[in-house]
Amino acid sequence: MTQNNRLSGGQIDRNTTVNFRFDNRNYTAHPGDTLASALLANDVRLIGRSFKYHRPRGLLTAGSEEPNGIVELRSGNRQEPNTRATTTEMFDGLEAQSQNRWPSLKFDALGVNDLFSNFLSAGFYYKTFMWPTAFWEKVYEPIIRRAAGLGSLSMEADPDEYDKGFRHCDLLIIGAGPSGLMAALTAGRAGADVILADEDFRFGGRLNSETFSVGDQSANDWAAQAVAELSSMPNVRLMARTTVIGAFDHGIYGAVERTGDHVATLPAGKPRQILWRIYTKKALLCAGSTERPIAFENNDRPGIMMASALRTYANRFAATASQRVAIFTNNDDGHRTAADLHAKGVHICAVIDVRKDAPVNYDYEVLSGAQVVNTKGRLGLTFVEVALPDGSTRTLECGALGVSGGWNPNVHLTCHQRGRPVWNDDLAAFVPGSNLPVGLSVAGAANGLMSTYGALQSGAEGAAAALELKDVRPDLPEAEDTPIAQKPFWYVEGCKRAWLDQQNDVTVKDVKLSYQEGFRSVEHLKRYTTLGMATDQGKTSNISALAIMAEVAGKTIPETGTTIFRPPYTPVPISTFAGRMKGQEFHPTRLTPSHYWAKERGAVFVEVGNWLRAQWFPLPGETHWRESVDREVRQTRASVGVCDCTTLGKIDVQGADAADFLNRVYANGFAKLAVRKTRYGLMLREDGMVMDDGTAARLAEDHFVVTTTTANAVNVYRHMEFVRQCLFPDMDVQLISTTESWAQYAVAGPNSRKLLQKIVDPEFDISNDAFPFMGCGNITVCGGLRARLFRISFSGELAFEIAVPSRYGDALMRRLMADGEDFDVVPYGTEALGVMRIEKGHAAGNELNGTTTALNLGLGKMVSKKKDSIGSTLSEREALVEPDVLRLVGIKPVSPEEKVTAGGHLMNTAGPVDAAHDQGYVTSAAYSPILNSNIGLGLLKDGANRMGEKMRLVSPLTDLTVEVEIVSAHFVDPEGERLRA
Amino acid sequence: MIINHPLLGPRDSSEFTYLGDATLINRPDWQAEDAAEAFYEYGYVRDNPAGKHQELWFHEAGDRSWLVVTRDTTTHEISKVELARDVARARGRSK
Amino acid sequence: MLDLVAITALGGSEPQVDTVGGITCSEVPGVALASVAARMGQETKASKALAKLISAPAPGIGQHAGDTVTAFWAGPDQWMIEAPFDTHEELADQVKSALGDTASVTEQTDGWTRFDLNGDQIPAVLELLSMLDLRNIDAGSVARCSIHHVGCFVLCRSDEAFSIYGPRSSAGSLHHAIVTAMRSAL
Amino acid sequence: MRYSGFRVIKEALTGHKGWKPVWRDPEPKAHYDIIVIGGGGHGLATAHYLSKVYGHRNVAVVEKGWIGGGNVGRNTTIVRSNYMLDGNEPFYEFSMKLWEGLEQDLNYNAMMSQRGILNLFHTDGQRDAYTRRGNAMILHGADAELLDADQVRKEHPYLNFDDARFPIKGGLAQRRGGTARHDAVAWGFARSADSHGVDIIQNCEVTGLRIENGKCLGVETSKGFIGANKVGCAVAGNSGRVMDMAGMRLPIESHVLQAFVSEGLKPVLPSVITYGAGHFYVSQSDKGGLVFGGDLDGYNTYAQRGNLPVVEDVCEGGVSLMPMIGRARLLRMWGGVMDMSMDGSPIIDRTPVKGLYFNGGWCYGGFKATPASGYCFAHLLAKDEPHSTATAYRFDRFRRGRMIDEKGVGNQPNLH
Repeated sequence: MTQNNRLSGGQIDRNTTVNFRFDNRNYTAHPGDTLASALLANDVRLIGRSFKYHRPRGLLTAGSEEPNGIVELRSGNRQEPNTRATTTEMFDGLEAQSQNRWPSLKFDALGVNDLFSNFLSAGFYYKTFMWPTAFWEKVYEPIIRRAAGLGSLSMEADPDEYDKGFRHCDLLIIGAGPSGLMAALTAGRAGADVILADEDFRFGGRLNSETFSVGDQSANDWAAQAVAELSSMPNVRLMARTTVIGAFDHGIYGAVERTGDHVATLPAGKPRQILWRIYTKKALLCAGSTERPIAFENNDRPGIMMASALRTYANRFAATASQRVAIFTNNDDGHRTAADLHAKGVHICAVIDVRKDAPVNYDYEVLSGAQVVNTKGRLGLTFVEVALPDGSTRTLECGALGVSGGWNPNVHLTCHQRGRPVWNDDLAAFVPGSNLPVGLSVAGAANGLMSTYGALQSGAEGAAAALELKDVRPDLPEAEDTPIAQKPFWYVEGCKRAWLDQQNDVTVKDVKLSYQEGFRSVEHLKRYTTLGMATDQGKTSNISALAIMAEVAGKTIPETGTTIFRPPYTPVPISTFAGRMKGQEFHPTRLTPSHYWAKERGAVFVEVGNWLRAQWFPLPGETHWRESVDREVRQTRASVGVCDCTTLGKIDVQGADAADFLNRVYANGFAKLAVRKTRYGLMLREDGMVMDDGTAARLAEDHFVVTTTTANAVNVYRHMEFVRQCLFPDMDVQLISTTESWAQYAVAGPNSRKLLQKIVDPEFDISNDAFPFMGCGNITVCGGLRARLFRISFSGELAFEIAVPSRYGDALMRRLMADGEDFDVVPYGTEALGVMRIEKGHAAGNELNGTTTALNLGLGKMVSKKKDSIGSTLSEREALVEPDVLRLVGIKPVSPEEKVTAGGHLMNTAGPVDAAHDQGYVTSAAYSPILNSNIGLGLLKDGANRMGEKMRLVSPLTDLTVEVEIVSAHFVDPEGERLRA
Repeated sequence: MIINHPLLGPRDSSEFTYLGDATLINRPDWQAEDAAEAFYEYGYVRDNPAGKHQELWFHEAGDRSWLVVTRDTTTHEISKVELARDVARARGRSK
Repeated sequence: MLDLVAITALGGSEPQVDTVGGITCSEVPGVALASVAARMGQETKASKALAKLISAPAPGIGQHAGDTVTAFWAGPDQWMIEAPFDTHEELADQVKSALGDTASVTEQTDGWTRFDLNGDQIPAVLELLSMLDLRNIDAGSVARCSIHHVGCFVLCRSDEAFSIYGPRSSAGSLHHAIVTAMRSAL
Repeated sequence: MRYSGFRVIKEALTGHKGWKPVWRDPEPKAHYDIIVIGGGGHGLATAHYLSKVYGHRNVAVVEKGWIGGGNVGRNTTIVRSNYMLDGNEPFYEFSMKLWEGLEQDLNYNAMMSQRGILNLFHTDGQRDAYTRRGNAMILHGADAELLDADQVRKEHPYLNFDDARFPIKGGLAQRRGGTARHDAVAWGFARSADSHGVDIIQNCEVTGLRIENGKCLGVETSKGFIGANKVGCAVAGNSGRVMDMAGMRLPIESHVLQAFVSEGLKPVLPSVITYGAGHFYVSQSDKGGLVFGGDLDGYNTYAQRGNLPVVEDVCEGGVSLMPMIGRARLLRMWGGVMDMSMDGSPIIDRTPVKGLYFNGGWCYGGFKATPASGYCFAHLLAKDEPHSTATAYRFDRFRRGRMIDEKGVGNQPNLH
């Protein structure tokens, strides 16, 4: 294909030609093009289909406000739906497809919707599709869903990488048009730390689209020179291809930098986009303004575009939508487009100006006081029909129509903290209100200063004011400073199917119907008609719709309402917000000191919070996890097993008041705990529920080491700091988390002492007498390595926990395995740990579910009433101490092979099975290889008094009913003889 | 949001963990006559003002200080940041 | 004679070194750490004793100081002491005897893993990792921050030398984050 | 005016001239039997059931802005009754049944779509908790289904099964759960209430409650005093502000919950899905947008907007769970103010002030509760006693220790 609609000039690199494909056809373009400009240059006007009526759609704009020209970019797992062609930078090999059409863009079957549009008026779906009831999900909804939506996802994982970053500056300038560049020059020259960000790949904003001069240079040369000066300043950071998407609290702005969207293939390790959080002292919004359309009959045909967009395409990109162009305007700016196109050799059929006193001294025909009343051309504009002031009509043959209805300041970011813009009659537009985000000010066209000189001046002044610079009088170049000359004009009288929201197919008629049906607030209008809900968020349609609503209601526009904008300014890939935190990197992975050893042993790992823990250690030949776990339990209980319990939280509690402090945070007492002794500690929340449990070992009078459960380590530490700093600020107590410092292993089983004696240095006596149950102390192992030994047991066996500095953890585990060979030592994982604690009746995570009290868990007596401790008072509320509160019990099936299901509910053996007769539930279940039976723990109403009772365990969810017996939770060694051995 | 930490200066609020109303410092006396009612109020009832709110934040990813932040719940404007320990002492808390 | 062999936080027998562009990231296992928290009412005495230990005034908020034995600020009246592991494996005991009853001392050596970044353009890497205002960080600064959800200390020793301390168990994730950022930024 | 397919066709053929306003725009009367403060989903539903079921026609709903502008118009539209505790499940199942007949009851298509909801689990502990919950649902007469990982994969092959930090182990499905068109729910209730004589008074802000001798006599508003025998407050999100006018402090904090919608996409998600290892839940609207959300921002606020950290947190969860959504673009983010109660469950109760009734504390579960909340509040207002499914939703449950704490996180509202 040749570029038939390529004009002369422009800021494209004509020396290089690149190839691209659209709907499987090959085209050529030049660097500097966008996909949109390249398509126009290649005489492609039809680009997509609208959402509801599947009407043919072409480009409307040349910027990020584009509602129509959206495509599926790239292919395979990089397919990217709903991509605006107008902001897609051209690269060699670019591939794009039109979307929301079937079987093809030119012949779209659902184009039939357009024929029935009268039946598909605003909100019609709320009034029908209700009969028969079941048909909604089965019939109506699937049809609607298939027709709705726009582009498609590939359904494959996004293969690209994304980064997040953080930058800080004195002044963030948003937009690098005339006001932004001038602001950056002013601030940069004054030495301020400046970030200048613009969504475009070329700085300059409208300066790149205009033919007038700034100073003695062309506008875009001036812009280029300003950029060159800014680039040389070390205190100025220029961020092109960067959209500031939102203004958040306290001067934090979100910005998306598209680092890889303009290349065919990303270099390895480089991100496609970066989400920046920019921390600013001040920010200056220089986001310019957006031209708005005029609504008239059939104003949505491909080829009907914003006049300023035609000018941008011609001047910046050297492309035109057609060689025959007409302009429809209510203001002088429309004429500028005609003049520029004319100068580029495009035939101007006429300028249709609604003003009777339109300027007429041009080289082309001006139809004053005229209006476009209809258009023709199914897949692209062919004719426009113009009503002349004398009542006659005239038909103009043209391939493009530029429409200019005036300009709306881009106030979006000023609304992100729910500030409301205010109406300005001179502009007939909303300008930023007074309630701006703190630290943000506005300059240039975004603030209603529509001339180039006005923009330059307000940019300089805005920067100086934001930074409180004194005596700064930048030399402003001479520049265009024409006053605004326009007549507010929103839509052509008598039109019906005149589009406001071109993507969502909302017409003037829909706005009127919305009013007729009582949806008269702006929010009701938007929600009822879907106006402004499309991918462009109504950037070109909201104000016009509001104006029409105002007219129908007989009110002024400000009386009718305002419309505010929410972040993001333009849509952002979900991947960009996720950054690197996805897949395996979603959360950091915490590895235990024995991890690498366990991996060598072929351990199966399980996620416990962010930790990876060995779940079990399969041996060759074991085909089911139960075989491994049963073996680990049996061998531990028969001889000795070792388990990595490093993940338990460990907090160093020191200070003169350490014991007193623990007395407050634990329900049971610690004041009298002897040095070199350990005690179980029960921690309550202030509401009386059990928060956590663990042990506290007293290493010295003023030094404890407390453990927390793995899951609650962070919460418990935070809670203890709260108690220390906020409740008892004068206590002499210091808290340091030491979880990571020590590799800690449980060595459990009747031979645990014997095994440890092989590694504990001989000067330390760990016999039962010297180191009894609940003893603890500092020792050395393996020839002088400092270690801590605790005689505590979770399994119910004679057991110790031994801790060494983490770097030696791997070696210690290997040593325990080697030295333990004589005892047939077994490493055990979290499953066996779980089985043994259930056998022993220890409450753990499933029982400490945040709704259980000490009484529920059979630990009521531990809550000391002789002292002040967190949670003690509220644990006594009436419903928490009723006679039949849930109590922890053991559950045993009458037939041992029958399954016990955690989450099953307990019912009396007779009577109905329903919620009203629920007696409790099973919290944990396991197979006990010691008892050769399935067993469980549960919480049962009045459970302490129901030992021996037969009940039904029901789990209708898993289709299970089992007869069970209520027994003591202590299945193994209820007297605790083993652990004291 | 940015919390101007009294020791460390401005820090992003995402480094902090929020707890709630700074009345949580005013833990009742467990031996008082009306302790049950006082603890109920302390634990469960809040002013929840639309306006200035004194609240507790923990500098979890920072220096582990608890702070009392005075922040407007309608605008998010922060007017004061103090170390909670100082506030607790000023409210008469000790050991 | 100790007959156990230590491994590094990344699981190797030797520390890992990665170079991308002009920056090298090195795993540094040869450091001993102990934390110091002044006892209530002993804050002045503790900081004096600390000053003596590190032969420099106790570092203020966000600072580090010292020579062979160095200290950095970790919280109100709290510091972390660093020293070479080879000569100070039992650093906590040494610090405790220096500070006596003025402070609580806790061994932290293996609670943390350290990565040193050396080279130019380190800020370009760090701005992808942490929200620290790098403009305010110069030689002698230390700040706590979160790197990919891992709580870390970042120490600036010079424009071209930074140390990052992160929890030992998360060494792999932290290392991945750092090297990934180096590949992205450099 | 009755809506139907025939009516749509007839109007289309006659220029849509016959459509009438869906509700009147009345001036307030001097006195009503019952005034409901708050023209959101719950307030309008209350008015609907008061007028249609309980026969009260002399009722007004006063709304400070436009109806449906609060949380009913800014939520993620999920409907479900998958609760565990006795205090909750009968109420939410009652609500589900009302949803199932709502469109016929209202003659308004609220697009209730029983596409199903799937709560994924990733640990054995979660599986056990979901088993307990699923059993409770069935025992209460609701539906529940436990899926293993293979079954989940079969129904949702696009989820991350190959590269997940927290692998999916299964899920608890409620097939009757789904979504509804949130705005239409508000409009449908409003239209029905209006047609039964209820005055819906928009742009009428309550500025005070007139209370004399411990009795509420009516409301002071921006349109003057309006008297009433009974006043019901249904302004969740702003409960603190309104009840402060009666001098009441509540077991509630106001927090912001953000929600997000993507650009329109061809169908990708068959049902509602919640992630068990991150803060992320999602469904796809009939228009094709992915509607999703996550956790509260976490701080007390009455501002209907949030901040970036939560946006990132939610998207991290989303891309981790379903990596194929990564290239879809987030189109719009917004925030709603939630009444976060001290146990995560709501309150529908009398107050110490005679004639003043309270409905609030819905946390972020208010949308699904809309019909039953309205029904039960109407029952309370009409009969002065709680509806049988809402007996547990009392103020004094905290004092007595009868919390309804599904998550087990205790008296910290931002964790519920």
